[in-house]
Amino acid sequence: GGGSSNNGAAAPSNEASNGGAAANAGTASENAGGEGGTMPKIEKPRVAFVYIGPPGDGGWTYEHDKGRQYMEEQTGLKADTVENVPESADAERIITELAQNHDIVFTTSFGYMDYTLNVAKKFPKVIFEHTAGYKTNDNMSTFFGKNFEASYLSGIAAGKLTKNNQIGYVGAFPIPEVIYNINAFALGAQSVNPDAKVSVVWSNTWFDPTTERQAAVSLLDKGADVLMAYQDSPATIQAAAERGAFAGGNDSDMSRFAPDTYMTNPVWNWGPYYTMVVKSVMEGTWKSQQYMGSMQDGMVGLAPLGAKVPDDVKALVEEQHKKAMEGALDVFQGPISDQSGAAKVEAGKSLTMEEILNMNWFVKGVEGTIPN
Amino acid sequence: MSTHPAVEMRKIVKRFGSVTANDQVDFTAERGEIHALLGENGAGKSTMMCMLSGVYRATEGEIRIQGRPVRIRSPKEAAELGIGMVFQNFRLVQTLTAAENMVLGEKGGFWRGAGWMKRKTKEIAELAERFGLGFPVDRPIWQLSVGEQQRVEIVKTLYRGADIIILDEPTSVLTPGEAEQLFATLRQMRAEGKTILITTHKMKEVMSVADRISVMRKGRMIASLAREETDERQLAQLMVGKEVVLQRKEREPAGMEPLLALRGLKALGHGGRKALDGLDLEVRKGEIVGIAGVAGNGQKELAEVLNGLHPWSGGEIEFDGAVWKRASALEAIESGIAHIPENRMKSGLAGSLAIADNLLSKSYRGPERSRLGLLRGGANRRWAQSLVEQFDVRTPSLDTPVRMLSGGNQQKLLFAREISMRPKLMVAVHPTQGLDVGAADSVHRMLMELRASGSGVLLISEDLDEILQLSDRVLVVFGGRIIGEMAHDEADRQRIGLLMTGSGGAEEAAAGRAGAEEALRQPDQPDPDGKEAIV
Amino acid sequence: MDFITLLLAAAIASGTPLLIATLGGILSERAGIIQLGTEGIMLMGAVSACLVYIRSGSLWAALAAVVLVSAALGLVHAFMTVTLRANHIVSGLAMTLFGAGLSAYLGKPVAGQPLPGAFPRLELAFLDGVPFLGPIFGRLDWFTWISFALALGLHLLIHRTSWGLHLRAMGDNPATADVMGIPVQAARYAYVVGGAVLIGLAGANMLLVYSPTWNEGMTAGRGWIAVALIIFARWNPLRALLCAYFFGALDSIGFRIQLEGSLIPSYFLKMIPYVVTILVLMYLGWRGRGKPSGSPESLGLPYIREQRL
Amino acid sequence: MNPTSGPAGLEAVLAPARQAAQASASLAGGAPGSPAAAASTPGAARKPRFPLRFELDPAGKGSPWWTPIVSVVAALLICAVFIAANGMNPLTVYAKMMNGAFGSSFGLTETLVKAIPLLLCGLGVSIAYRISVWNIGAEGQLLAGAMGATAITIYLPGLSLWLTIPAMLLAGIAAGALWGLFTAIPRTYFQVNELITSLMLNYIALLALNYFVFGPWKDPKGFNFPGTPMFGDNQMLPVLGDTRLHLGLVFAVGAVALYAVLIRYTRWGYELRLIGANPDAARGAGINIRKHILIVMAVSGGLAGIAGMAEVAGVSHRLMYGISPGYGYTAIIVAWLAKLHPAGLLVTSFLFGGLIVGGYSVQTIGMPSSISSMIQGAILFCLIAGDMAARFRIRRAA
Ligand SMILES: Nc1ncnc2c1ncn2[C@@H]1O[C@H](COP(=O)(O)OP(=O)(O)OP(=O)(O)O)[C@@H](O)[C@H]1O
Ligand SMILES: Nc1ncnc2c1ncn2[C@@H]1O[C@H](COP(=O)(O)OP(=O)(O)OP(=O)(O)O)[C@@H](O)[C@H]1O
Ligand SMILES: [Mg+2]
Ligand SMILES: [Mg+2]
Repeated sequence: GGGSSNNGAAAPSNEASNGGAAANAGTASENAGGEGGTMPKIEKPRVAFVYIGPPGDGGWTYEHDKGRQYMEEQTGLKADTVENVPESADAERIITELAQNHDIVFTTSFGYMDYTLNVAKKFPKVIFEHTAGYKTNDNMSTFFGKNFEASYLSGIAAGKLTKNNQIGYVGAFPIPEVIYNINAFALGAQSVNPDAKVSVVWSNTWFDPTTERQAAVSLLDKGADVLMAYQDSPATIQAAAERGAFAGGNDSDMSRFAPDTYMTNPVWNWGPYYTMVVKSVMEGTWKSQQYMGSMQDGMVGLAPLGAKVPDDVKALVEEQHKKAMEGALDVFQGPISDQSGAAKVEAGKSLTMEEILNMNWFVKGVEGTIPN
Repeated sequence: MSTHPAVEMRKIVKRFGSVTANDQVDFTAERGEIHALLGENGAGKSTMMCMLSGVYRATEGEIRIQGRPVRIRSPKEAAELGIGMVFQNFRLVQTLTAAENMVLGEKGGFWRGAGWMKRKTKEIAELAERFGLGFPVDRPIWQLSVGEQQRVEIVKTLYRGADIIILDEPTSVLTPGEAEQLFATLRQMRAEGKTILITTHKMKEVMSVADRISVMRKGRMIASLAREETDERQLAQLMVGKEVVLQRKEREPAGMEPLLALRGLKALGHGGRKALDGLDLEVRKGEIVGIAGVAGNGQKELAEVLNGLHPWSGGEIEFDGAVWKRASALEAIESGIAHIPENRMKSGLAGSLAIADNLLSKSYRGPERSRLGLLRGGANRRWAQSLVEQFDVRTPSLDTPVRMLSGGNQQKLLFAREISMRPKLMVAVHPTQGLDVGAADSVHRMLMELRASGSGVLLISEDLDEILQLSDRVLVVFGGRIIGEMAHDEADRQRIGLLMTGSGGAEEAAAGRAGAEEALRQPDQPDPDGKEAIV
Repeated sequence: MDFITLLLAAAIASGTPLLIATLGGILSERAGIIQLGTEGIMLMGAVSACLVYIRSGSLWAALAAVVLVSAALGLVHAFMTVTLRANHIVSGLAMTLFGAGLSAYLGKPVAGQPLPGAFPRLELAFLDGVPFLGPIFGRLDWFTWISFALALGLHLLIHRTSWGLHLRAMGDNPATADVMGIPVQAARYAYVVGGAVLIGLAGANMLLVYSPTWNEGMTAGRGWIAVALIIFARWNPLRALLCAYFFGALDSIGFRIQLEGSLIPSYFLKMIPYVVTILVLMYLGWRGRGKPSGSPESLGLPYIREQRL
Repeated sequence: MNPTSGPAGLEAVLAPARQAAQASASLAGGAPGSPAAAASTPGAARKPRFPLRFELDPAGKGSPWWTPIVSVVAALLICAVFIAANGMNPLTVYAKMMNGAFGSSFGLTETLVKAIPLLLCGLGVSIAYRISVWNIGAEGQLLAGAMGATAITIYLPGLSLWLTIPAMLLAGIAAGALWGLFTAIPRTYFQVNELITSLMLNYIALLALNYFVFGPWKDPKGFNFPGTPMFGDNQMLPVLGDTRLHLGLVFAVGAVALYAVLIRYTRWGYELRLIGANPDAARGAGINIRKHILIVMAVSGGLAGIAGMAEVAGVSHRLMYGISPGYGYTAIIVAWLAKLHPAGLLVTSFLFGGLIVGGYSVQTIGMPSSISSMIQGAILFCLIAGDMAARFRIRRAA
């Protein structure tokens, strides 16, 4: 039995528009080539994808694979994929092997960052696109998206759906990416239901349905009547469905696993970005960058609310969804206090992107601990 | 019923790989007779009986049972033909009760609730009673004595409806008295029309019980004679293939210097039961002390304690002037104790290792065999070669795995290793078990030479003749205690036989099996001795 | 509903696949054949259930497929160990590797897909509101009920019937069983295959009841826990029931402790079942030192009639 | 009282139809094709009741040298069936695997990189198996070694250049050995089956590693990625040119050579051989088996610990989540395929390194990587089957 895998674990330090590597001046400066490296035009680039899990995981890799298919349709190219590549030294070999006969290599998990960079330095003519990292090179970009916006929207639904104000959250790993999504979710719930509490339990897995299911069941046993999960598997949704509780997952529309009790959750939509990258290579306009997508540009989306979600809840979510699509949703806007009640963000202020990406505290109303 | 012989075997050949265990054997046993099969170890007796009982399948030849040609391909088919066998090594499931062992494989009675078992238990107890073979029916086998297990085996064959009953060396684990009881039962069974085949290499037994005697040698059937037309000397000659000379060697008087003293030694056996229970014993330099006794009375534990393989729980061991503090095989070896274990392939030799490696196993630590942690390859080979020659171990090469040697050569190898240690004390357990006359003789010579060189020998054996012949003193062990001692000259088979059962004359003292023994007792016990021991 | 009741319900839910697999292992080991392929067979059972259920929509067809596939795997192990007398441990390891690889390979097309339906449950409405029994037994699935019956049934089979007597004899002393007319080789085949079927069904139980989507390696080491449980339960089906639920409870207690606000890192909580296994086995070994462990005495030893041992 | 004897029993046995049925049944799925072979043999035509028998050669000296090769080929054939059933051409798949693993200098060095942990872990389990200690815990011991080596980089970052690598090596060995002892102690003093303990310890080691990389050792600048900081240059093993082939290869080959010498020429090696051949005889020779089990498990774990150290210091250059893709388990097959023989280990670890590398290679043509573990399992099956089958002789019974 092996371990489960890790996907997007951290996020880029800066937004795309802000190409410098200010946040990581210490670590990233030698690696981060910044922006600017333009690559020659390739008419028919050979494209490869490196996946952390199987496309059948129903979540993270599933969405990347959908993105690949979308890109293939749009460009008429055929991409190669390698799945189940562990974030270990094996990754470097596989990326190297792919670099030998491909022009663009997408490496779709945070843990591939250093390996991708190593290979990128050895193959300066090949273009590398890495998900969720912060290191770049002349021929290596990085990309990710603000999925916490969609978590906030899911939180609105959950806050409305809960009857006893107990919401459960099955956290994957206590890392900032998950923490800021939990916080966004809790803030969303509290925005419509100030009494809502979010209990967090850590599964320490990205994809282990049986374990995640136990985590979910223990939340349900504790009394939670709406669940949310951050893993790639639908285990939480399935466990909740058996008790008739609403639930949401992560990464992908998971309504098919529980048609009656599905709530909603953030979804990734990589296709347009992949298409854009490949097309820019075909046109010779590709440039190294750090790209941070959002709901506004479509990289992050919200799954359609479940069939049984009442219309008034749908309407509430829809209202904020619109705002997000206009780029007007500011999730971490003050006043926000942490679990102890101490003020973290003062009224009128908002967290910067950098602060969000380093978050290691829970907002008020979240029950649970962040191990350190 | 027809007049055909009960068993007829014609031109039976059995090969195991390249070994021919039975070669064109013809054999006939009439209904209602006790037919003894005599032969040295490895002559092929067990093989032949196993073919009758369906455990082995004949390579060639024909078997007829009650006149009808049959092919016996499994023990089940043999049972259906009315053949039952008591194996040399008992075939009993230790964890099951005696009754459960008997109903094993029986058709009918899928559900074995309390009622069913009770009925069967009663049935079995009655059957055992009828043949005077008592034993606790509902106790697990591992709690029974060897003699009781023997009875379970016999009743089992009767219970399963055998008309032809095969007993493979049934007396090797019995006291002379128990053996006599068994023979009485066999006579009773013969009276009921059953055919009994019994294998053994003890001629005295043959003469006392058999109607007819067949002798095998090296896989061949040599002769088949009625008891009246033969005598022990002729049988021995047939068995060995040459005239047997009775040797009674003159012996030097034994030494007097103390070597080993055990005082009140206590030890627990493997099941946690008491195995040694206050045993006192002394061995002097240049003396052979023989321990007689029925298997399971502490012999095994005694040998293991002396070789540092088993802890003791009370009493004192003094060897060569030093009192032992704890069990350590290494210290035993270093203080000069050699060991011929009961089962050479189980605990003496490593079958898959070469001859040279096996010879090293007790001396590899010494400076002559290794230096600075490295083995002295060349010197060791030369040394091994000289031992192989000196002890006449017949082997293709020094690199032959020991499991490829014959039993006798394995035993010689074991002696070569142990004697090369120049031991002060040799603990030899059943040293000639499974050896033919020639090999047994050389083992005896080696033990006598050890004695002559001033070493002590503790000889533990079930072969009373061997003990009587070799020992300066004979001790009888029972229940983990020495209950009798005799000097070489005054040793007396009959007295030893009685002592082996637990008392000087009455058998009831043996706790646990008193009831069973009671049922066995018969007024007219014939004299088991009276004839001179051969070899 | 109190903590204990809920924990017990969770223990039964996550203990059931363990129980069924352990029972399968007990059958095999009672007959003298070590079964270490549990993990691989469970995975193959789960994947074949998933493939057939999704393709055909019939639960019965899925279960039939599980039986066939796991019987075939059992047959391979039996051939290896009984006929060829290969090392039981190595054959089992090979089975685990092969099963894990093949199941991942075969399951690729159905990975992550929802099943067509849930496994039927036995709704005992009259238990509603009964404090302890209601939450635990009120709406158990059929599989769990069958696993109760299996544990009891196998216990009776082993200790009360002629087959059980033969089985015990075979595991302790096959040579004796053979001369008593029990077809040892054939029966060993039967028990290994039967045990493998149960193990395959345990995998199917995980998929159909416990975690209703197929994914690579979904048993996540539970097959190995089942192997440990055989020793834990000392080859006794009823004890296996208790032990399996004990482990089921340990499996889910970590999250519950976490929810009670414990500061122990969850990694340490997840270690509990493994550490407890070792400690309990050490305790049992220490308590039973010098005594037989209750394991079948010929476990792992080959038997062929004409072969001298 | 005579339930089964008598004429009824006789008749049943004599019925020829039943005999024939039983004779073939007794083959119990034995030699495939033997009934067919029997029919075509003239001798068998006369004696239809007894076809060929499948019996163990008592003097069998083990299987011939070529059985491993035949086994590998057979395993590839079996897997080819499954591959073909999936609509792929097995030849293309195998060619791709071969090419990926051995077809270029890049592939070859990568295969060697993979072979290093396999060789070290394989050697570790071989030593344990030699004395019949079923260590399946090489995986956990490797992880422990990786943690031990990493601990040096975390707690003694300022160690001088020349001391760092030796200190990491020692720490790796010590941690692996400790993990091995955790298996050995319950076995020697508490009669706990080492299979179970070593397996449970694998899971515990994995969780402990996760604890460290997600918790106290997490790179503070790593955006919470589960991994320690990158090692400094002095904490990395030197590599060959611009490949990833690192000094660990020297450790591994050195360990194998040392082991070969020890087992053959030293007293300790002799003691191990004796224990392996017959523990009872070894006890009688005054060898303390408990002590040897403890030593051997410490050595076995220590070797896996070196593998763990080499992985972090030579390949990943940091301790991280998922550091081993199951080397410890694959090592069991490597050891078995090599028949626990040191020279054989060199070959089989290289072969399996190639199998893993090739397994990822075929992913690029759309095969799942699980094919590699399927082939591993099949090889192991065919190997043990072949090993045993080679000791059987087909005989015509009377
Ligand atoms: N299963 C077997 N496999 C190989 N060889 C065997 C087997 N059984 C017996 N033999 C060989 O066949 C020969 C005859 O053995 P058998 O056991 O029949 O002798 P025996 O007369 O019963 O001797 P003992 O008095 O020691 O019991 C011996 O050489 C023995 O090694
Ligand atoms: N179980 C066995 N496995 C392999 N070979 C065996 C086995 N038993 C016997 N042999 C072979 O059969 C031959 C005869 O062995 P056995 O022990 O029966 O000899 P023996 O006739 O009794 O000789 P000795 O008088 O020395 O005891 C030996 O060469 C041995 O290699
Ligand atoms: Mg012999
Ligand atoms: Mg015999």
